[in-house]
Amino acid sequence: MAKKVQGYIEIDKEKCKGCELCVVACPKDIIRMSKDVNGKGYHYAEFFNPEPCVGCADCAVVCPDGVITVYRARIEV
Amino acid sequence: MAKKVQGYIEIDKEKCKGCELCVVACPKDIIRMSKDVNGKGYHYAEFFNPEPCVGCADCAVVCPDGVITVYRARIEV
Amino acid sequence: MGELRLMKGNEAFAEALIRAGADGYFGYPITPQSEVIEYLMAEKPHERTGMVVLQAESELASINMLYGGAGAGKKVATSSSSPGISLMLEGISYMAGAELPCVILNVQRGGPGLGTIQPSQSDYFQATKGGGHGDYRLLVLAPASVQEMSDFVPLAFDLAFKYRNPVMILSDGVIGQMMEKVELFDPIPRWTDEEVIEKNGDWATVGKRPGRERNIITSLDLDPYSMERHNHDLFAKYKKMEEEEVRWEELNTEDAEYFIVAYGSASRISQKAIDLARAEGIKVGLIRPITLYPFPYKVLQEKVQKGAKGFLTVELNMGQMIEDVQLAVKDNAKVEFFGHVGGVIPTPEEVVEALKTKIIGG
Amino acid sequence: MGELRLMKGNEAFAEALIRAGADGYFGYPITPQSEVIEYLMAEKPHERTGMVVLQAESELASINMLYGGAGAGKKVATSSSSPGISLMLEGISYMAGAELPCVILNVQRGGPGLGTIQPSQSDYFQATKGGGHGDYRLLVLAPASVQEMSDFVPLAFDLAFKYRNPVMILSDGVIGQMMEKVELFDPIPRWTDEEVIEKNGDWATVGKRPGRERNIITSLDLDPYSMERHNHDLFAKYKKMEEEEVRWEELNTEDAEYFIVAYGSASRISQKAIDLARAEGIKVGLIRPITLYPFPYKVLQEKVQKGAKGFLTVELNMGQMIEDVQLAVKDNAKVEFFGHVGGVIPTPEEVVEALKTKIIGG
Amino acid sequence: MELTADKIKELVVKPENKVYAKTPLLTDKTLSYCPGCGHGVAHRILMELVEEMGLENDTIGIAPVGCSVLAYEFMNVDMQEAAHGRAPALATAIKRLWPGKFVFTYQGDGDLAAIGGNETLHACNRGENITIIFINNGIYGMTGGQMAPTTLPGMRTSTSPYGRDTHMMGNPLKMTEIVAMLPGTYFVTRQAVHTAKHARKAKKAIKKAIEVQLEGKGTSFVEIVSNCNSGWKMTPVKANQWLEENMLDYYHLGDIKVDGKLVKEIV
Amino acid sequence: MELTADKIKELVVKPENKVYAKTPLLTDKTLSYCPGCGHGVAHRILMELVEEMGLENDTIGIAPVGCSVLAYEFMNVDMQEAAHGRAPALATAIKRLWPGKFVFTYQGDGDLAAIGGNETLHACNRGENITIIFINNGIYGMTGGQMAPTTLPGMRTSTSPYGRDTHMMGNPLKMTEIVAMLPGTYFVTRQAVHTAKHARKAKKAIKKAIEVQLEGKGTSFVEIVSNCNSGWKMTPVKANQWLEENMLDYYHLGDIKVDGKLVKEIV
Amino acid sequence: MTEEIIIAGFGGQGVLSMGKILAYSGIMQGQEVSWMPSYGPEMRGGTANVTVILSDERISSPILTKFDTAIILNQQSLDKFEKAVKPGGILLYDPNGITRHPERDDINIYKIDASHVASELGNPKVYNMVVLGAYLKVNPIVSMDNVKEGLKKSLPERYHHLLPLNESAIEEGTKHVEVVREIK
Amino acid sequence: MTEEIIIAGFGGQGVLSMGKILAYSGIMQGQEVSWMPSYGPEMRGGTANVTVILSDERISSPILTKFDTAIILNQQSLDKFEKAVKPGGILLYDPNGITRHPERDDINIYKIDASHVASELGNPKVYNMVVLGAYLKVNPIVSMDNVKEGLKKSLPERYHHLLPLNESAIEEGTKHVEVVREIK
Ligand SMILES: Cc1ncc(C[n+]2csc(CCOP(=O)(O)OP(=O)(O)O)c2C)c(N)n1
Ligand SMILES: Cc1ncc(C[n+]2csc(CCOP(=O)(O)OP(=O)(O)O)c2C)c(N)n1
Ligand code: SF4
Ligand code: SF4
Ligand code: SF4
Ligand code: SF4
Ligand code: SF4
Ligand code: SF4
Ligand SMILES: [Mg+2]
Ligand SMILES: [Mg+2]
Repeated sequence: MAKKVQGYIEIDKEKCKGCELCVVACPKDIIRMSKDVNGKGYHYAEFFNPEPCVGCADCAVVCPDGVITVYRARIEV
Repeated sequence: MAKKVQGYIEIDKEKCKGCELCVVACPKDIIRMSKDVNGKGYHYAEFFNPEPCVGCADCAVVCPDGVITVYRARIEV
Repeated sequence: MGELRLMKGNEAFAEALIRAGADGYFGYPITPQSEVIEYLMAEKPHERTGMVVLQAESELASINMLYGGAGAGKKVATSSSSPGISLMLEGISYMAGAELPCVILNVQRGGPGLGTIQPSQSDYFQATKGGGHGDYRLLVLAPASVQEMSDFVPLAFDLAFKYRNPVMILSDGVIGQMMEKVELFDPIPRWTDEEVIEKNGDWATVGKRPGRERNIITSLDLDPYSMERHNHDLFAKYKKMEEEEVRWEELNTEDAEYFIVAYGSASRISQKAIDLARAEGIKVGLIRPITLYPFPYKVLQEKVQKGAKGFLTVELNMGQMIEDVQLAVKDNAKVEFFGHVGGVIPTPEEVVEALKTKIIGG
Repeated sequence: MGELRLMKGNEAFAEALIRAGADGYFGYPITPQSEVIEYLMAEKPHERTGMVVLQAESELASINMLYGGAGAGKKVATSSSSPGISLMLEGISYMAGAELPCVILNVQRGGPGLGTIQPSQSDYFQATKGGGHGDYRLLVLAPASVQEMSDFVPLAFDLAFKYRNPVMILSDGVIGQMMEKVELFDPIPRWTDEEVIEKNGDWATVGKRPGRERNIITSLDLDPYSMERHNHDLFAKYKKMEEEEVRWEELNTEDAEYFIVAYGSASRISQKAIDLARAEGIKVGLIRPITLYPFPYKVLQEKVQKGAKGFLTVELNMGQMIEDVQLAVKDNAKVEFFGHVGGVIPTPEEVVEALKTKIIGG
Repeated sequence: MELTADKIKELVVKPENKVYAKTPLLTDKTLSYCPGCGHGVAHRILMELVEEMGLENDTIGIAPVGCSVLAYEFMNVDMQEAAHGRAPALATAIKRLWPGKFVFTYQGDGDLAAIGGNETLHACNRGENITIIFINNGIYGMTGGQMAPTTLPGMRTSTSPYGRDTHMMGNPLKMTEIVAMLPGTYFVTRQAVHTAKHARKAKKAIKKAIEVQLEGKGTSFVEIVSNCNSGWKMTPVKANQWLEENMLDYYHLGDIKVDGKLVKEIV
Repeated sequence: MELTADKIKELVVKPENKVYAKTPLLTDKTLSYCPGCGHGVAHRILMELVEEMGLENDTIGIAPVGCSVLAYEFMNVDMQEAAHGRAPALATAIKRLWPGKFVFTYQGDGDLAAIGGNETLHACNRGENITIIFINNGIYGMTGGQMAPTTLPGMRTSTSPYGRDTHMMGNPLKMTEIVAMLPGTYFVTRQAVHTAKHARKAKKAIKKAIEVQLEGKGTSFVEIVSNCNSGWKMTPVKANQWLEENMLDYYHLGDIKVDGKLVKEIV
Repeated sequence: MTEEIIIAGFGGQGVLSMGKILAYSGIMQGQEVSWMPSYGPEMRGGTANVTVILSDERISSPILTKFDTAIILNQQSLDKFEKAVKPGGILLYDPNGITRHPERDDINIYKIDASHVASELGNPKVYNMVVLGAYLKVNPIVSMDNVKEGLKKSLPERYHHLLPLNESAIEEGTKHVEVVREIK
Repeated sequence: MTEEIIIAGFGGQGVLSMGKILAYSGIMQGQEVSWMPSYGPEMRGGTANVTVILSDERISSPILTKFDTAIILNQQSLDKFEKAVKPGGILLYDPNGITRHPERDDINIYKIDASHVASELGNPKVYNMVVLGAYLKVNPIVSMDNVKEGLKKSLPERYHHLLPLNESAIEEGTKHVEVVREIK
């Protein structure tokens, strides 16, 4: 059983303004914009594929609205 | 009979403010300050020895109040 | 009939500047009047008429650009909103002192301080009593429609040059931001340089001319006696304005017992209030000062003499023009104030209510 | 009895700043008040009390330094003369809006514009009606002696902090430049940082404290309704000032039929005029407003009720305070104006003459 | 074992694994900025540092007039809102009266370089011991996208609708280079926040700027080249690309003055 | 033949031999300046050039607030008197509205570098086609000798009675170097007028500045390091010596920018 | 005749330009008009509304509290302005995203699913024209000719190639408006 | 008792400090005092004058047009202030550079050749002290002790070594004043 650095992000969808900067920032291309809109009328960011996430926090660092929380752990696979 | 460049200056004594800058500026040391005062209460500049004057106008150029008029001519001596 | 357009008050002012033959506009953006410079820039007035439009680095620079341009005999204007106008006051005082013509538009917003960007009429004192230092007066015009935002521009230039005095157009966020139908006046050609010299060459710095002394533009005079004479000359000019330039409008006043005194956007709201009140049988009319300085004191006094029972001033502030109304009416009729501030707009219904409780019932 | 000194009004003000425990002075030189900063710099207040004295790059910077310092809970002051005060008006409006305490000295000179550097009282409107934009008021104190240039400093700070409002000391070139005997008050220690936190820590930006929300100093409110509430709060404060802070002095008024209303240097000249007039048997007294805002309307109204026959306002301007006198007296007695401008000082004899021709005879 | 999304979440999302979250020194109010605006990133970096450096109770910040006029609603420290352009004057007095506090201004390019040019120049020249954070987005964002002193040549704005004509309106003003010339400044740098890499670098730079102030060395000045996607009329993503391709050509990133010494040609 | 003074006078003092006299473009009013003040020389040089270049009827000048506030009483051309520090704003508008005129400002160091710093910076940055004559005497002469931004370190003035403390009040501000950095300026130079040699050189420089404007190249800027003997509390002669020995060490004379190119290290 | 109208919705929905076209149409038929937006930073991403008045007489207050017509394009605006319609007046709304529908029974209520219609037209940008068409159907205060003139006047020349598209969107709007409740 | 005095001359003659010493002397004997200069740029090289009032009562106007005493140190000031002396008052002047001497016959006129006296004392800077001495001789409104106290107070500490010099200049002044015309 190998160890792996696994990341995970949570996006506060109601606070997201749909700017797409996190989408561009993610080196793993695992964020996309939703089809739906949130209460403010924005298509929000969705974390659609956790597996490749390395928890680098690039997405969170570029998010102007600070709506992304990042977790990282070494897990066994 | 030789030719010589001869200068001469006129100082408007009533307009002179007695700053002495012309005295310092003259390369020939032929300006001095008067003992008397003019109508404004200043010791004014006096052109006391025309002979060495070369009409270089240095005195006039440094005079802040523009009270010096300079003449120059080639004369026979 | 001139061209009809639907325009914002700010745009109408800008278009009118070009058409009035203004030579220069200098300004710094501020809400709610940035459309003025935006409109001008988009219109390329330099190509249309040769007019210079420059975005200054600040309001201080703007007003002092006006000073320079006006001192050189040209038709110049600026516009701003309340905080920006405060920054111009030293310069305005200089222009009044040096007797320079110019047009200054203040599209008022709420204060004090940064306040709000919503409409307001809180700069009445500043405009009419001379917010800057020293004894001086501005001629102050208060437009109440987009049409007047346009029409007052050539008028303001005429008055400015007639009296060699800054003229302020004291507008507000409602009048600046709303669109109405406006009939544009036909363009007045810009003065050629030769015309400027002919008209203003006896006082303006248009370059020394052979055969005349140099011209000097200054507000300085270190001799108290001649400075005092200068001030008296200025006040003789103001006196003449007080005699000749008072402008106002009356609506429904023929049979009126009560009067609402209001200008600019407040007068528009009051007009509606008068409709509502008249529907209830209240005999109320509107007196709308068009010139805030000179103020139509006499008009009010005439109403008093004819038996007016009361005056309600309606303002978008905490009560400023009311002092001028009181100075006119004195103890001879009731004078009360109603208004809102901070960008809250009084409703016609509230005005009627105030009329009833403060003037009629009170 | 405190220490006796012969001092210029400007110097007395400066010394009083140090003694009143001021934390900071920020100013830009201008005649006729540059002695204030010169005196301070020579006194090394940083060594005497720890007070900060800084020559700013401009009046704009000065007033905004005051904003910062006052917003941080400290006792701050500036001084200038008319054109410099005009430049401060945006900042003053901001301070009034953000409810910041401070002391501003205006040693008035003649205007408009660069005008003259001679004494004047032409900034009365500006000081009392709010020369800056928006609805606000300054508490305005008018010293008439060097002693008051000193005494009004601690008073001004007290009022400024009591109401969290800028206080203006409206002086003029005569009071600023003349020397008189002055009894200096005993030094009041500067507040320690702990005291500042204790006294002002609930509103000032003294650094967030564990257990309280952050403090914010601002004059902005984008919500019209809360902005309106803020304006009403401000005016409630002004109303309180009008009730509690009116200050004035009366001289020879017990039996007076006529009144001269004058403040600052004009009141000094008027005092002499009253001596002269009384010598001729004219029953005239002096009402000297000490607070120009709030203005002693009631005092004048009481005189009217007791049968006053006339009021002569004497001002070093073209007639400004007279409007406040008229607002008080209305039609109930004669109100006339006498004054000089541009640095010309009215003589006591002229004042007597004006009293005779305009009020008594007229 | 296959790692489903849910499984990963279960394994990873635990308090002890949290590596990045919004600092409590940003309030819960929704930022008033447009989607994708660089102001938000700059706010966050700054407040993270105030938190990390333990300055929460010893900070006094100054908001400008500009889009960030409401910075005081978001930065959870004691704040003052200055008149347009005057933040350095406020900061001057505050720092001199409270020398123990960390005092910063946060200003836009219109605020700092247009109307407030003189206050900037003189505070820096006096070497006021303050930190200036200067958000250069080449435009007046708040008032609707008018030309700023920093607007690029040819760039369209609402007051240069046909592009900035340098002949009529001058060239972009590099205030940062100017203040770097003054003996009063000790640390001057130009940064950006449009990518994670840049944002991390910018954070380091601001940290240094704060340290310079805490050490009492003089003025520290951090320009942040940022986007105003609304004013530029682009999507946020496009705006950041445009920034990279156009703004940075004119506004070179990097330290300009370190330890009181110029480290870069400024003319 | 012995040349007596009278004989020389008789021989030499004839109209055709006049080589130097006050230009008629200076009025007959006695200058309001203190004896020995450099303002007088600067006035004269400037007006001589206006005369020599045939610009008498095509010149509009701006006086500042400072000792030279009354320049309009002395310079016999159309003149405006600006509010303190704002001369460049006036000049901007005048030149744009009368592009055919020669427009200059004449300003002191308090006026140009303290209160008017922003107007100077922005007019130069826009490259206004004007000429700025900047009299740097290191002090506020007119108001009684207060410290200016240009006051030398340690120099005593009425507001730095114990000497300028650069720690509290900053270092002397070199506005001339700053404007030289801006693309808008085309010719920037620093001169002096305390000796005949310097004055003649300064005249050449101002001539060039005027030509630059006539050719429409952008802003020309001439600093003149001058004395304020009253403010410095020295005799005029001593003041000029002090200038030479102290001011010029800090304010190096010579051209800084020629034909739009820097010709000297400015930092 | 005087018609006092409020149009209210989100920032991007074209509320202001719809009002402008309406006002211009009024001018085209010789009426007095006024158009008064709420302005300010809250417009950024937030709500936008505009009061439009068309009248045969001089218009007094451009700012009103009661309206003959309210055209409502989001929930927030519905909450705010439903009560501001004068009895007997008109409320036209877009039901998209509306969770609490209008409840008054003393006014005429209509709805228009404009985003649907607009996307069927292949251009979401003509959304506001669809709404305008719907309104003119239920309250033809300006003739279609004058609307077309108004549209032309209010669009800059360089967009005049878009006129047909906009005109057909207006036509579509007239076809898709639904009556919710009519009291007349 | 109230004494209203004008002192007028050139900028460099020490007019202002002479007034200041007089005023301080008044304070030393418990009086009210005021000192009001003309100020402004005309002071630069031009004329300077100061109005000094000493009184047992509160002083009203610090600026006056009529004076009990005029102390005049140049022609310009003589021309301006001779007429401003109240009948029966005092005019003291320095005849140096005076071409038109005072002519009034309803006032007391004295003169003091102060520059001469001062240069005899070896210090032209005490010129104004000589004048002061002369004035106090003809009108001893303050005692010599109080003048010395006043002098001390008005000189900064670092100049206190000059006190004896100044005091003796005052003494000399008392000795050299000449009566031109006395009407009493
Ligand atoms: C005295 C004054 N003038 C003008 C304004 C209007 N105004 C507000 S913000 C601003 C410009 C803001 O631009 P910038 O500083 O670049 O900030 P940004 O919005 O781009 O972040 C202006 C001109 C004002 N509030 N006060
Ligand atoms: C707004 C304003 N602030 C201050 C002043 C006072 N003031 C007049 S001249 C001057 C400084 C002049 O110094 P500088 O520009 O160096 O000229 P100099 O007299 O040395 O030639 C000052 C501060 C003023 N007139 N206006
Ligand atoms: S933490 Fe890194 S890898 Fe994971 S989603 Fe964010 S940017 Fe992508
Ligand atoms: S960067 Fe933030 S606000 Fe922008 S889309 Fe991603 S989560 Fe939403
Ligand atoms: S012209 Fe030359 S030589 Fe003659 S006096 Fe003047 S400086 Fe001396
Ligand atoms: S330089 Fe001129 S003012 Fe000075 S002493 Fe000589 S002549 Fe007189
Ligand atoms: S307008 Fe520009 S600077 Fe302002 S918040 Fe929007 S994107 Fe940011
Ligand atoms: S004060 Fe100084 S600058 Fe002014 S005139 Fe006198 S010497 Fe010249
Ligand atoms: Mg910006
Ligand atoms: Mg100077």
